[in-house]
Amino acid sequence: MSKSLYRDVLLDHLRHPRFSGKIEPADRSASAYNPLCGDELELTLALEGNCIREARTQVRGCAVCVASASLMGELLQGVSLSQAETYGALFREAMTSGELSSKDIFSLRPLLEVRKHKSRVKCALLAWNALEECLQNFQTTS
Amino acid sequence: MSKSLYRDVLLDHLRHPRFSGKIEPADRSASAYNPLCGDELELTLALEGNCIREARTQVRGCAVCVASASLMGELLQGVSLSQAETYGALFREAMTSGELSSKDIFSLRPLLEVRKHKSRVKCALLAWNALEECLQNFQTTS
Amino acid sequence: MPDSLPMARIPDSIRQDFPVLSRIINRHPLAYLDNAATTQKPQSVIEAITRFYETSNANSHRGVYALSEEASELYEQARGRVAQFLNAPDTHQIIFTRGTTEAINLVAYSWGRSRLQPGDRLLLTEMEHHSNLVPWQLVAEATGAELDYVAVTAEGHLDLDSLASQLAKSPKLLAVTLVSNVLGTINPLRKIITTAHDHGVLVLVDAAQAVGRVAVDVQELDCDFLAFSGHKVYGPTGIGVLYAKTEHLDAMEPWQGGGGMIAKVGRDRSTWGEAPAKFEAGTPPIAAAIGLHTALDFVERLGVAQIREHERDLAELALGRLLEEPEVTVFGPRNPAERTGLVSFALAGVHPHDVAQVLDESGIAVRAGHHCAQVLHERLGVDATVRVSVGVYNTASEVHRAVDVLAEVRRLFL
Amino acid sequence: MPDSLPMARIPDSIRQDFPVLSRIINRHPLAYLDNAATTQKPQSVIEAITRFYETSNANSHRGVYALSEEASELYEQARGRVAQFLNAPDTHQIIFTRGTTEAINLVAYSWGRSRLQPGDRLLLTEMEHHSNLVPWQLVAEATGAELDYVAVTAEGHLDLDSLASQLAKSPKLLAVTLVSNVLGTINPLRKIITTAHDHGVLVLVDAAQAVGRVAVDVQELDCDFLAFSGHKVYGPTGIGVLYAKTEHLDAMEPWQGGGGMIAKVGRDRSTWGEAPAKFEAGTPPIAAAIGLHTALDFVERLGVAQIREHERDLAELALGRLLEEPEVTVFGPRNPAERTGLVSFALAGVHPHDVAQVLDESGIAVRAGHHCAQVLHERLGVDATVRVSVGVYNTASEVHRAVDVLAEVRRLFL
Ligand SMILES: Cc1ncc(COP(=O)(O)O)c(C=O)c1O
Ligand SMILES: Cc1ncc(COP(=O)(O)O)c(C=O)c1O
Repeated sequence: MSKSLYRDVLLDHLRHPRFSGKIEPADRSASAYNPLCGDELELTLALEGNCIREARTQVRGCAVCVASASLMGELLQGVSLSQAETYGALFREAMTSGELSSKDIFSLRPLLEVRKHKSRVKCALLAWNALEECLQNFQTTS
Repeated sequence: MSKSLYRDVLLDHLRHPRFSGKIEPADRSASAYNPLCGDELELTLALEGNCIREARTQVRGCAVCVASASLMGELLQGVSLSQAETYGALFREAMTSGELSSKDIFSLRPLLEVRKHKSRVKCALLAWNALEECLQNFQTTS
Repeated sequence: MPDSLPMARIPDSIRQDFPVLSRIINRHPLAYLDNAATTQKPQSVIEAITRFYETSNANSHRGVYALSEEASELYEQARGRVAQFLNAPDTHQIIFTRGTTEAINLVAYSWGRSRLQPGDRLLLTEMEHHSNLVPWQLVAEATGAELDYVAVTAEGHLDLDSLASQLAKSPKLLAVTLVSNVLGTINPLRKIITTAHDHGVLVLVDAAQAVGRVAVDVQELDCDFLAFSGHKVYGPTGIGVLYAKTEHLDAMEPWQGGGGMIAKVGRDRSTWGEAPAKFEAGTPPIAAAIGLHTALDFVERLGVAQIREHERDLAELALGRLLEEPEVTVFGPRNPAERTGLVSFALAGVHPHDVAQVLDESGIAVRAGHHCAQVLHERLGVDATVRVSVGVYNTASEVHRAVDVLAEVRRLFL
Repeated sequence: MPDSLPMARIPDSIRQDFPVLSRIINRHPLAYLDNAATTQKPQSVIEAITRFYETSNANSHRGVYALSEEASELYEQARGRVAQFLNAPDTHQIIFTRGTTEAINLVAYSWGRSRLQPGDRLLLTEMEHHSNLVPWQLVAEATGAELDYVAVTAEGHLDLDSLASQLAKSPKLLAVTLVSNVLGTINPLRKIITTAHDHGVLVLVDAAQAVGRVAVDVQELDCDFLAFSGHKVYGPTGIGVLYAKTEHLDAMEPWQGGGGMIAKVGRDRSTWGEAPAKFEAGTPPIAAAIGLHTALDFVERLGVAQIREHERDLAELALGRLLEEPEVTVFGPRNPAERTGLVSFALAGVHPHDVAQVLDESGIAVRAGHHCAQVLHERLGVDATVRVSVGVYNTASEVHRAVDVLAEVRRLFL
């Protein structure tokens, strides 16, 4: 039986979340919370200049939330902050339009399946909300 | 054209309200107000022992309200307070059931037409509410 | 006078959309002329409600299953439709309430209770509906604030001198109707709001009689708050709207507490979601919101400008004929351009309820009473009035029928 | 296990009354098992709403013409129906609201704001829905009153020792649910209310999960206030009920101000009508009230006792099967006699939203989350649960289908 939302990639990330955990001390951190389901997530970043040396997420949430955080984690290692910001914008756009406009975030493709389930879109975005907050903090404090 | 609610008797009482006005000083008085249409009415009684020597109503209201007060006025002159109370109870019952259970209040028959128009029943009862209040006052103060 | 209007802006065939209009009342075809109280509902609105219950009913917002997602989606689409209809900058500025009354109470509690201090002033007008008056009395009583009223002129306009002198007292808020439900007056709110803002005064607009009848654009008005009811704009009962500027919504505390409006609930205290959720505690009137969506579609299909002209033409007809009737006093502006499709009048020596009753015996539904505007009636010097108010489906012949019966009323009572 | 219950208390043919039940979701017939969130509506309820709009729509209460009298009559008949259903001594004790949430807020504001002082206590329980919790937090914050909670036992009952010691603190009010929307527990309120009254404590009953599912008799309960929602008892969204003892209604100040609730409106102050009008400002949700009338007719035709047995049987089936499933923890009483037709559970290692999503992919609608009961979930030590809740139209085979899918869930995620 094919359970449409839970493709192999997502399930793999759920079972083996990449870059999970918490960097201590972190250069930047942000939490996100989904009041609907109680999902909670913390993103911590270690920086080197304008680059993300390491990004980790600690998640208490559903499969979509865990997989999305894990996929984001893979993407963020070693990229510049402005690159991270672009990824975030591209992903949000893709979640709205259903189209991936850049090959850079091709790895996030399995998450687009979530678009069919409006109530779960927030779960997919939770990690990215935390990223946005990290980057905002950055801009105002740097 | 027959305008069902406004039979000749009611119209006659509307044009020539009986016992209208105000007794001063009165032995008993009570006001009634209908918030729906703003109708206002004051009933004043002059007593002689346990009897109503004279009853008068001052009405600012619609045809139903004026006619009902006038018909009540006719009925109340010279009757005992307990008789007045009985009339009130009988009339209320008749307005609920549609049946006049006593010949004593036969003169009120034209008012029963009002039962077809729920929103106007309050207009027909306004004078009788004032009567009830007068009688209650009486019982508690005597 | 001809039975039909010079130009049929709205085809008579629209009547077929409204099943209730084919009713026979007291052996006469119903002429429904109480549209200021509530409008009839087109088939499309009734069907939208039925369709929701027959195919998509579920609680909105909280379920991950398909049916609940559909219900949530339909509910949020209704919100989007309202935002678009009012030209609100953002969908989050639309709060669903039971109606205008609840929307105004929401502002009176959420905004008023925390902001008003003893001696602060609130400015109303003499033509406000009780729903835009009593909530302010209650908040004034609770906070020690005081109420002032902008006077209404003899012809039924807001007195702009009175407005100016009242604004000079620096009230915290002006609560004013866009259209009077008794006089029909369309108030020049765009100008008034600019002046109020120049004085640092916030403005709440009661648009219950305006939405669907005259153009309402919250950005053009630049109002701080605006309220209206679905049931007066061809939509269902039990649904209404509060629009507010985002800065106010963000600053306001919630009013009602309960499911759906929270972020996290602890034993002693909780945190709140963002607008609109913050102001929509409990299961919302989902079906009614969906019906309102369809009602606004209906209105837009006809076109607010067309409706406006249709209603103005009928009001002009009613006004003209009533002014020729003996013993009749008509209230409100003489110029049809300054009013909507409602005309209130008094017939000397006959109580308005009796007028309405005799009209009903000819199948004509009009309203009599104080129309929830006692302060205005006191100003007009009458206890009550008779109000004829038209909607998209009314015809010139219905207006003629209503005025024709006045001869019969006079014969009976005078 | 057989697909049908030992005795069919409610015939399967009832399903034909509910058009939505014939939907196909993700290529499976819909099994709607989220009845604690909202129930589906029988054809008779949908038709009552349609009929009102097609034949009698008018604003209630204020018109003298035939249509408005019909609408008022239908609205007041609905009130009478509710009074009869709850066995309320007097029709005037029934206030129509949007739902349970608004009914409780009404009491929190109208009764609470004027009666509570700093240091006064309000008693809740750990199993309250946010709608019977957040309004009290808001009133406590505004008045300086303090909240206490009756503890819930490991098996999901109210802890009667905790109740006794909390009542000894003489709270002004106990706000308690008759049936928990997460545990299914039917609380022994008749006894609890007697004890509370012995301590001089008023009792508000949240009957949202109880009306139409277990017998609710306000005179037998002797509660001071009781609230429920139409949409959970086969009625429309947007309508609910507050019942209160007359002595409280008479003493309470109005909450919302507006049309319909006044006696006389002056410029500076006004006087109020009597209950229920005093608490129903603005145009009410007339059509929804009429729909609720029909819904209560529907429930009474089936019989609350029959519904109770049907739901208890299904709950027993669900409970029995879930307790045999690996990795599953079931919450609430083990004894089906102590609970209604809802069963909440957790599957170790899988988030409830994922469980619900996989069930949805088989056409099965269940709810996952904190069910607006975060304090209770904290007490249970989980963030969220999956809830299966049945209604009159559910069958044993639907319950089997739901539990069967858990094997698939485990295969996917564990
Ligand atoms: C000008 C105005 N304001 C407010 C209201 C109240 O609207 P609702 O009763 O739908 O809350 C009305 C109509 O009754 C109205 O005409
Ligand atoms: C126990 C309980 N109380 C209160 C409510 C709130 O009801 P509503 O959302 O209809 O106001 C619910 C349902 O959501 C409930 O289950």
